[in-house]
Amino acid sequence: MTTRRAAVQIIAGAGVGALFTPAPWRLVRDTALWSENWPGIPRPKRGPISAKTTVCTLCPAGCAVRARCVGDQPVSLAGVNGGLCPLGVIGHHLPYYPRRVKQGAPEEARAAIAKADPTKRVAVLDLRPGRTASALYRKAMKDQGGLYLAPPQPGASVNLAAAKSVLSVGAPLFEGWLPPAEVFAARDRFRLVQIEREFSRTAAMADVWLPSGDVAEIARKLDGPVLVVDRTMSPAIVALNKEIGGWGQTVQAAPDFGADDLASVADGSIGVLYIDESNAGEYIPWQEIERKLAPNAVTVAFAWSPDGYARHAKFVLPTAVFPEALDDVDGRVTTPLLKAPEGVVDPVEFIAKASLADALKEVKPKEDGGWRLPYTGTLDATASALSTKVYQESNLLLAPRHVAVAPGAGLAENDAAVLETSRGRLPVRVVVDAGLPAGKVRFLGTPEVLDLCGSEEPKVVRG
Amino acid sequence: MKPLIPFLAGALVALGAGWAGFPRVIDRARPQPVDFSHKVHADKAGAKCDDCHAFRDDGTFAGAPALDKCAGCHAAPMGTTAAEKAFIDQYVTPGREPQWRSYARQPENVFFSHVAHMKLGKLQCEKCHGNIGTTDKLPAHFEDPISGYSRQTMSMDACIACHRENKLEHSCMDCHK
Amino acid sequence: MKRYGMHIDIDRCNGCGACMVACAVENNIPPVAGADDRKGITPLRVYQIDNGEAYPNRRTAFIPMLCQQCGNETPCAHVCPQQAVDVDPETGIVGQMAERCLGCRYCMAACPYHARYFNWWDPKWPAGMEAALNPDVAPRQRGVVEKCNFCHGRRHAAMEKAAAAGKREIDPADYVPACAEACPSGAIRFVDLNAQAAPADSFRLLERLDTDPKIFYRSKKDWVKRNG
Amino acid sequence: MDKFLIARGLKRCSTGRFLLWVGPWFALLLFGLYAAGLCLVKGLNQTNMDNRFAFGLWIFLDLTVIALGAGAFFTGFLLYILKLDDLRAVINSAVIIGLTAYSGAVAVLAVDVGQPLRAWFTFWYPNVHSMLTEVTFCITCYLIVLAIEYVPIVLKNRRLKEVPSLLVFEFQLHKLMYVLAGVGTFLSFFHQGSLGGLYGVLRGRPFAFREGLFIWPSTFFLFILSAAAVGPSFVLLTTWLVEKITKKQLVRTEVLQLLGRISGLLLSVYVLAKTVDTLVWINRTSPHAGFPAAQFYGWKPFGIEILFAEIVLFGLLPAAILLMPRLRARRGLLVTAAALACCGVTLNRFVQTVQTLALPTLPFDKFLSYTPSWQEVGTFLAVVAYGVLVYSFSFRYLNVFPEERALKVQPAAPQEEEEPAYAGR
Repeated sequence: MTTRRAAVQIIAGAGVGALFTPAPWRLVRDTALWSENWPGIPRPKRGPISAKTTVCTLCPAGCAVRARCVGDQPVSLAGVNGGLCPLGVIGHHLPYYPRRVKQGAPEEARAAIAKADPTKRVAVLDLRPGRTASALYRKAMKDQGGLYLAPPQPGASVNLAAAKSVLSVGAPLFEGWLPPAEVFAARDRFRLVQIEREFSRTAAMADVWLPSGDVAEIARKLDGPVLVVDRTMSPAIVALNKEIGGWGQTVQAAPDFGADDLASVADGSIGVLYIDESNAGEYIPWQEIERKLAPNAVTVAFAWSPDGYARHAKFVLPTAVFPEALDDVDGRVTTPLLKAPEGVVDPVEFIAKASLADALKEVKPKEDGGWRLPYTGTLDATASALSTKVYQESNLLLAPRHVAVAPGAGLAENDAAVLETSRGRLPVRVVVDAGLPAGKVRFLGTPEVLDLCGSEEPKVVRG
Repeated sequence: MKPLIPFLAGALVALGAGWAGFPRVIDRARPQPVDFSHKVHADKAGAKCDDCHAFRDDGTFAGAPALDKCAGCHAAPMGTTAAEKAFIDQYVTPGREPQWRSYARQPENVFFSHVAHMKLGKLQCEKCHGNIGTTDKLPAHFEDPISGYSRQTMSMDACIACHRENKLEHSCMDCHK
Repeated sequence: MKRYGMHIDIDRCNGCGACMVACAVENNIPPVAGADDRKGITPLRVYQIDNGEAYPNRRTAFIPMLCQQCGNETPCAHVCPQQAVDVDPETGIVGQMAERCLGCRYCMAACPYHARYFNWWDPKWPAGMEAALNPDVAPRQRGVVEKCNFCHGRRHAAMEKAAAAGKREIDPADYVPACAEACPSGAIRFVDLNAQAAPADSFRLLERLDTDPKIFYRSKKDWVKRNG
Repeated sequence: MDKFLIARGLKRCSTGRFLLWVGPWFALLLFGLYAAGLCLVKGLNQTNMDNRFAFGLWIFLDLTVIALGAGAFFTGFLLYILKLDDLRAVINSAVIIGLTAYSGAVAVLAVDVGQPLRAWFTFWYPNVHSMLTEVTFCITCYLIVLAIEYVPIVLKNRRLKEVPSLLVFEFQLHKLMYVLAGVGTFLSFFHQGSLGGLYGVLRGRPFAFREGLFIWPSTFFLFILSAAAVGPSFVLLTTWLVEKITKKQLVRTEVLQLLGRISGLLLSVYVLAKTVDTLVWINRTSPHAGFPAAQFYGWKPFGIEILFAEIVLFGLLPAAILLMPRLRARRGLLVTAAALACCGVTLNRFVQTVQTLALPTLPFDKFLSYTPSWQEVGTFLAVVAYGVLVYSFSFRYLNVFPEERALKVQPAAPQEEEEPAYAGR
């Protein structure tokens, strides 16, 4: 009993005594400071700050980019001639894309190609025609009797700055169809009439929005010079421009990339297919390609993202990605900002057995007359971990595997549903958008969805 | 009084531990990578502070010099001391950067501009860094293992006192980032 | 004496989100896999608004929403129990000190604009991406509130540049927040309201609460103006 | 087995039966501690709170238990300052309720804040304009007061009484009680008020914003009034519950009647004040800020019926019952009215916290809902279990109800009990 009481007293004494030493107070302060400098938080690198310029190759617009670098590491990107698109702003994060393709088996791919059926043809699918690399591919294919393939390109180039009125038939003018900074620089000088069933973002910013209308009649009534556009600059639209006198002024022929026509290639005739996806632009639905392949065809995709043709190809070889890669857009050569990781494969060297670096030395900058070839693909905005800001932490973009439908279709927000076409089904989540006309489905044109849809309008059914 | 003896004993033990033992445990001495003498460099090389602790062109402070700067003179041993030899063997020859421990570095959440304090505030290095420039031996570097602060890190109270005196105390974001 | 604010032209905003992403890059905001529009950190958030009608009469617009830097009895600064929020009299910027914040979130309840965000998760970046962090902004720890500080890291850099030239005043061209810099449409303009007053037809959000916000919005559309 | 700890002259159930009673509560407490631990270790992503619902179940819980625990200060005030000696019968019980309520609330707050290690910054760098600073200071101080008030109750334990020095200490403490009651009342007055002010000052939340009297918004005074009104009711309710559970009479019927009367009196004052406040808010404060008050009641399920329930069902009705001696005399009605009053304050705190945050302020805001996660509920339940346990142990080993012994000797006349003993065991 006495000892127990003594023990209690000693403990109490120690407790009181400790309060008169610096120890408890220092520990209280230190733990607070620890919480401010939590060891789990990464420390930004310190070092000399510099600015480097390069050209963004994420889409054919090729915006000039100024990178703020700490040492050699770019930490932020900004446009030189105005703002960049959201993907351009986070271009320097792409090398750290968590699902980036990092490993491949180039030797096995070479061995398989060597054993491929010699009676079948070799083909290159270049997802970004018009580069120096493209010219090297074309030449290599011509030399060995192969095919040089590219996704269909818009039917004409446009000169927005020269137009006083723009009549857009569903072209996503303000949504990455042309370089955003250029569009907005010209915006105050033209009047925009948007004819589109859906009240899109471009429609929201147009001076006049019409759900439908007689294009030719409206075009003739507008103040000239008039530019009439649709998403792909289809032959009918080009003809209309010619008719109202815009040819050579606001519209001119698209550059010839010299690609072979995929549709006229005989089915089952390709024995080896290389796909350069290092600078992906537009995609061709896989079914359309698959049909042309021989039964034992060797397919090699050069990609940094696993979400494109890497899903289908037999061999996937990792490539450098935007700020690491050496490339050119519209006669401007990029300056790689980062070193590419070990193990990446240079598709030009692999396919054309030529050096892109040497070829780029000859590149002459093209004169910029304000002519632009519209971009009709969909930028994959999910490639940086930070792009969740625009589709997950806000509702600006549709998230991957999400579709927007008009209300009243019996589907509620965030319902599980299925996107359905004659080619297959894809599980999706539903976003209800009262701005859509009944029956219309809006979706993000990711390679996966393009494979499913092709040119078909998909349906959304309850999952 | 007698019943209080255990209580007092407990209190005494705690006082002893708190005043004598605790400071030793909480401030852990960490060695510097190289036995460096500021004094020798100041006397023999006639170096001023900013010869080595230089500003970059954009005004930012580069801190401790990189190995390149050292190797400019110390490409080969300059003298026969063991420390000199060790420096050459361990750092200069293999091209390995010495991991200097900074005495005064502020934590990550502080923005401190040397150039503002020197050019606009007209402060001398000694005002904050004391006589480190004339020491013959690098003083011991004490680090708090919990907070990670060096013992010499200037406290916010000290910063505020001077800013207040000079009527330059506007907001927390003057110095926090 | 500055009074920093913004002029935002709603009619020019197409909701591309470049500003939101640029903000996240500049301010070292960690990507969180589980974050959604209610738990994510978006110091600048672009909201889509509409006129409440159905197709084809539905009209939509985008409102970039950030801390409105209230100047009068700043609601958040007023309620913070430990002075983690202050208003700089030199700039009018409402500063949020993550290192002082205890994460009680009272300020978030107080902010009429929902412009304050809590760090629900530990900050984590995909492997290697830490290298791309901005050295001018300290990453925050979990459990604290953060918000738009008008890219104070850029202000510090501008101040340091000015100091190197022996000047106390910064060059306005050196200090532009990341969102204004990134905006491709020029909808967001960062200004010193003392030098450049807002155009007469601008409105402010919840102006009637009398907190003197410093973000001025403009639109020619009546239904948009009704949101003021 | 533990007989030597139980006060002389009191009958308590067997140890086994007691363990059977506390066992499930301990299990609940452990589960809750695990849930709270998850929130502390992994962070508040474990909760369903978000940037809009920055406050959730926990803040609602804190406000509610602190209001219900107000019986401690108010009973002390009535007993020691206003000399209502009858209340000596329940003062110990009130102190224990207060202590568990406040310590529980503080414990939950420590989980609720994102950086508990820095919570002391509030004391070091206080922002004197913030209601939360006032709350933090007062609650901390009052918790200390409650702890000191609890000590003499503990020291009356049979075994502890055997230590002479403790006996002396207890005697000295008793002399201090009047001072403590005064200090407690003062502190409680401020923090109950500041808790109300917490929301009343939010100009950004026009639903909660109230204009000021002196430097405080009207909710400051409403919270004090409502807490003082339901404090006695909750003491009444708990006493009745304990009587039911233990099947003993613990206090004289008059004491419960007195508690009911006090509660009724204050409740009627509160209802009047609340009505005036609501009318001023509907006709002046809210429309002047540009928000017609009607717009706040268009969001289901927060219709105007909530306001009706708050003022009439949980205010006027219990006040009327408690004020009419004939109704009050019926045990069933007395307890029902007390329960209604407690529900009223709970609903009021819910409206102040959750409804305030759910309602949109910006024209393009959405009305959001929130469901607490199991971790939040678990932490909530831990506080309940903790309260029950502290009370159970106190009841068993301390002489919580001084009249119990006397009442046991002369059992009270059987009451006109008609309703089933739904809480009995």
